[in-house]
Amino acid sequence: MIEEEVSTIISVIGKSKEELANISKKLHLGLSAEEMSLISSYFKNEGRDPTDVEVQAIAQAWSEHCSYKSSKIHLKKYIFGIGREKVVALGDAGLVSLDDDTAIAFKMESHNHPSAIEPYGGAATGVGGILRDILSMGAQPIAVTDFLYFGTKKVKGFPDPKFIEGGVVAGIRDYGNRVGIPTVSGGIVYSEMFSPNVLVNVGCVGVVDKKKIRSSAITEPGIVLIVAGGKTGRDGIHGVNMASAVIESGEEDITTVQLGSPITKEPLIHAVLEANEKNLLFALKDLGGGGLSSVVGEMLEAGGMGGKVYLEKVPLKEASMKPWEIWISESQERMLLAVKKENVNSVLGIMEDWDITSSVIGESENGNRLRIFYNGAKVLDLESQFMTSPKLYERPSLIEEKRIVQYLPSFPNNFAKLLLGMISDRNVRTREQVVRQYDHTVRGSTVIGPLAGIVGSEGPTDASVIRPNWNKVNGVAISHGSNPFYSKIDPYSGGKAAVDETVRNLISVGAEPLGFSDCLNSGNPEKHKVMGEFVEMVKGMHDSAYSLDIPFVSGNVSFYNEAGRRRIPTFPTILGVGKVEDIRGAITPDFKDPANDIYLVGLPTTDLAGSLYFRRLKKDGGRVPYSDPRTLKGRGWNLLNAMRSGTVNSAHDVSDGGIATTISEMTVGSEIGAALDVSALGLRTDFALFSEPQSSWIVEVRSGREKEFVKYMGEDAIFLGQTQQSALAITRGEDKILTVDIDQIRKKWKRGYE
Amino acid sequence: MEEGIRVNREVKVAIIVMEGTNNEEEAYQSFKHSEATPEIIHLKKLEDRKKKLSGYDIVCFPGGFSAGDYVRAGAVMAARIKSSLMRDMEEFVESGRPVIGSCNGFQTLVELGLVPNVDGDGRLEAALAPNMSNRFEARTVYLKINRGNSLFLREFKEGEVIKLPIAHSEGRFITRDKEVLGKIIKNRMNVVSYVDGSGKEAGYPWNPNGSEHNIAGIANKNGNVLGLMPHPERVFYKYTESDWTREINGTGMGNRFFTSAVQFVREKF
Amino acid sequence: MVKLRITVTLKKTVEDSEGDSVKKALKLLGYEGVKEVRAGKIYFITLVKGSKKTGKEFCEKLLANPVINECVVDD
Amino acid sequence: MVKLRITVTLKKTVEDSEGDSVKKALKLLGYEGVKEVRAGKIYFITLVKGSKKTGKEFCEKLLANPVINECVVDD
Ligand SMILES: Nc1ncnc2c1ncn2[C@@H]1O[C@H](COP(=O)(O)OP(=O)(O)O)[C@@H](O)[C@H]1O
Ligand SMILES: [Mg+2]
Repeated sequence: MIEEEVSTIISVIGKSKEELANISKKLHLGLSAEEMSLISSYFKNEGRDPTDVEVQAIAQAWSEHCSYKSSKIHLKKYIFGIGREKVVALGDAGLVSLDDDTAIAFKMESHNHPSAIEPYGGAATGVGGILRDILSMGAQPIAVTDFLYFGTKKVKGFPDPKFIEGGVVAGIRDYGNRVGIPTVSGGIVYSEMFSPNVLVNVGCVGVVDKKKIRSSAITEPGIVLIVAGGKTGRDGIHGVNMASAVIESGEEDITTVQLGSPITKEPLIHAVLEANEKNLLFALKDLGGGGLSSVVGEMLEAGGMGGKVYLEKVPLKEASMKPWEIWISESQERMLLAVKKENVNSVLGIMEDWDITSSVIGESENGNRLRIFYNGAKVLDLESQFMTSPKLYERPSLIEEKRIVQYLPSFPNNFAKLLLGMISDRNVRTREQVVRQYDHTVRGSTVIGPLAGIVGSEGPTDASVIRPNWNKVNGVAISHGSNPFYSKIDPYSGGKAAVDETVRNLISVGAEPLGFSDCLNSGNPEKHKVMGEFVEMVKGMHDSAYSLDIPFVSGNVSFYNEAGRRRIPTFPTILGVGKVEDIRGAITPDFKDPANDIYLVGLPTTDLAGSLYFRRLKKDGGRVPYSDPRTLKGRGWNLLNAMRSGTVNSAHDVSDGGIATTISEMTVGSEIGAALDVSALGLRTDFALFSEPQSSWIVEVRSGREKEFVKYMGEDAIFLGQTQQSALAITRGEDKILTVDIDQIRKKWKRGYE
Repeated sequence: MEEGIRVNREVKVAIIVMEGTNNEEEAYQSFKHSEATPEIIHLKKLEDRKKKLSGYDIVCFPGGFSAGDYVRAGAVMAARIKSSLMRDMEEFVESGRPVIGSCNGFQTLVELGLVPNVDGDGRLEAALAPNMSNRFEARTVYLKINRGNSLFLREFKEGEVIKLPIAHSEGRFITRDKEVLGKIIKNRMNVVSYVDGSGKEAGYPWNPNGSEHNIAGIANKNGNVLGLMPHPERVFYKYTESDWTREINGTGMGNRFFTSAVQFVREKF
Repeated sequence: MVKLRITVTLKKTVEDSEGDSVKKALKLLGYEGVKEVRAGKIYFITLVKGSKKTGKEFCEKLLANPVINECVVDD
Repeated sequence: MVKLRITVTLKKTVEDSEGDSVKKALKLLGYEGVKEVRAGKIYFITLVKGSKKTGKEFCEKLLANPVINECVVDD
């Protein structure tokens, strides 16, 4: 039976709720008294008390981070079922189809809590972790993405936001650049709402030959388990428990801090892909939250197997580690490979060739029990099913009815000044200080990166496009959508707006949207209001994605972003991927030639709540812009067809700051301005120019193709004017609204850079 | 865009990697699409004598962050080569066959003393220091081609201005002394220089790292070794140049570096 | 004129990939007896006036992150 | 057991962009009296056996490029 020398027996049988809660606290398990009671009665049935290895393992598996216990019911109801016929496979990352042979694997994940404590390491290991998720599917990573939310004011007891921003960006830069995967897309939002709760949402996209897709399920006995990559250390113990609780202050438990080692990961990617290419891997999974404990349990459970593991065979950083520490350590850069006996030597040989540490640690067995040994002593003996199925919660939720109060700003008297202010706004102006620190051309496949236009004066793009195969002409488009400002006012509409923006961005480059991944950021789910916001958000995401028939194939939930008694709004970051049939037809926003027609595809709105215009006026009022997925689908796919037929020169979707900033951004990467008359838009001029209508684009039409374009778009295209040399001039019939030089626009947009 | 047909003689390319080298994929594809036969070789295999450089026609040091660039970009890679296979490397260079290093590969060649090597004694004559901006710089730069006798630049016109991407944090080319710089210029070894859009020498960001004399790339005297900070292997096709949507016709700028070298081998060896 | 030397290293509990990579390289260069390498940054700062205390402030405000770093000021 | 401290800095003749940017950052934090900042790397190396001479070899073979660096070994 269980021997005591190597592991401690934790006495739980017959203990009161209070005593159980204390045990949870003392051992940093993060479990409720109720959950501890479940453990207690399980072991009562087994006729013995558990070891420390066992309770620690269960605590890992049952953490919010690993089990999604507060969100799963809602995700199942609203998110998981959509567009199923378009999903190629699901796992650590989700897959959609690029062409007959190739699938796209992608996923987004948050690394909010670690980054709040140690921005550099937190962000770096976030990138490391998301890369492993893609690798777990057998896919070659082709792009990294990062969506960042920074605070704007210092909160006592927490680091300065500037320090956090510097650390986060450096962490992503140093990790992404060193592993050699281009960081090509993302976003940055600055708002007081994120002081001190900085959010770091990272994504990764990969491609895989459909015949080489691997699952993580071990479905046969006698499959050998190999741990490969970094060694196992004390770093990162209890990370998942931390991500499942509110941070009390800026300084936290040191054992959870990790910096990551990209040069361990870089060859590991090659080696794992080589082994997969040679069909040597039966299954694989990355070691993330919960370490070996979660991964071994989940792989066996998924295939209906039991198994055994010998902990002394795990390569360690520190010899003195206790068995429970080895079992739950979250050390970075590790993969678990499940390999048929006859292939073990070949796999170990490939690891050796790439100078990577690897070791056989156990194997699968018939039955449903997982047994762990340490130097001959059994330290864990559990049904894997018990570990991997925690109690799910349908936490009470409260949906607040908000009264809509209208607000009508006084009519602006200087439109030029207003526009230039918006262009240089922190949330609009160039992100070059960040994106130019990220290598976005490595791998030599970046067709459209974060910046495009004349060399030396590039402007922003909407989505990036990667050509994954040099022998084909198709490409993968990658973009994001997120609007915490809308979400804060109305989580339902914010959820829809995020989907709308993601789709808009993909269509802007000429890509057909294929699938979404999401990072759901929120506060403490035990609060009824927070849970209410959460439910509203996923409903909004559902309603849009369902109408569009586009699946969410992966994602992650981050609750408890409530440090410093301040909480973030509940909102999603969405990562979208799309397909560009022929990269030679991909489209960028920079205006291409003078004297071309410019159209608005869409309609301005009178809903201005949460818009940049109102935010700059420090006003709130009315509703947030309304996104109708059917309109999006109709207009968007018509525009896509117009693009594919070659009628479009340039396109940019309308987002922060409305039509006026959108057009301004199109001048940045070119030497070309525009002369526009906005009378056709109706509405007050400020609403026409600065409202943020959903499902809308500004399009420069190719000369000679105007009629065709209009035929594709029908009434959805409103003629605004033409491109011209050097200045942006806007009139309303006879009235001059503004004239600004495009050099001045570029200067404002570049504010703070160079 | 189809893979090319193999003509005449097989041209074997050794692409040398270690942990952290990460531009080998685009280097591999660029050579492959130039009708050569590239092979990615881990430095360990050369150290262990499981592979020998003499079996190859071209040696390529790709970019990346070998050993994480932790000590100094390219330093660990160079130190390992020096301690175990410098003789082989020198013989390869002396044989006149092409050697190219871009970015981290350039840093490695400089640390090996293979470029500029104006005195021919292998003493270190140059270094690539941290960028003057003190940050990683990813951007497209304009470059002027001063062909000299570089075998990699045979397909360019003298004085031609081209565009290539850069992505590095240690690219500031510095020579040991004025004398070395003087000899580089006199021997026309500074074959690639940073310029602005009109082809004139200019400061940051046109010269993205503060290199002496705007030097972006340098050849050895003999012209068979080329080290450069920009990345020709990333723009083998037009469609990965950053401004291709404004200027759709033509072939990728990087293409010509590779075809030059592969053709050279076919003609001379 | 005050001259300060500020040394920033990773805490012992934090893994040092740079140090590890130097150690590996030295071993490959034939130095078998290298037991440990820890890497860090050093700043030589000249102040018109100030003291060790000023240096401590530099650590806190800019040069080090207390969660992972140790910062030593010498004058 | 031998403990070495190896300090690698840029030569005085080479512009130190990192040092300059630290100086700039300190000024932005309000420290007007910062005259100069030079940045460098420091390695703490533990050897089973060896001497300062071994450290000098590390400098030559790996840690410094004589064109731009100075390398000082202390024990
Ligand atoms: N943190 C970041 N990392 C990588 N790319 C980024 C980041 N922030 C912005 N980008 C990229 O820069 C471009 C412009 O960004 P932005 O102006 O925020 O776009 P949009 O308004 O369409 O959301 C986009 O291609 C975006 O993906
Ligand atoms: Mg956009």
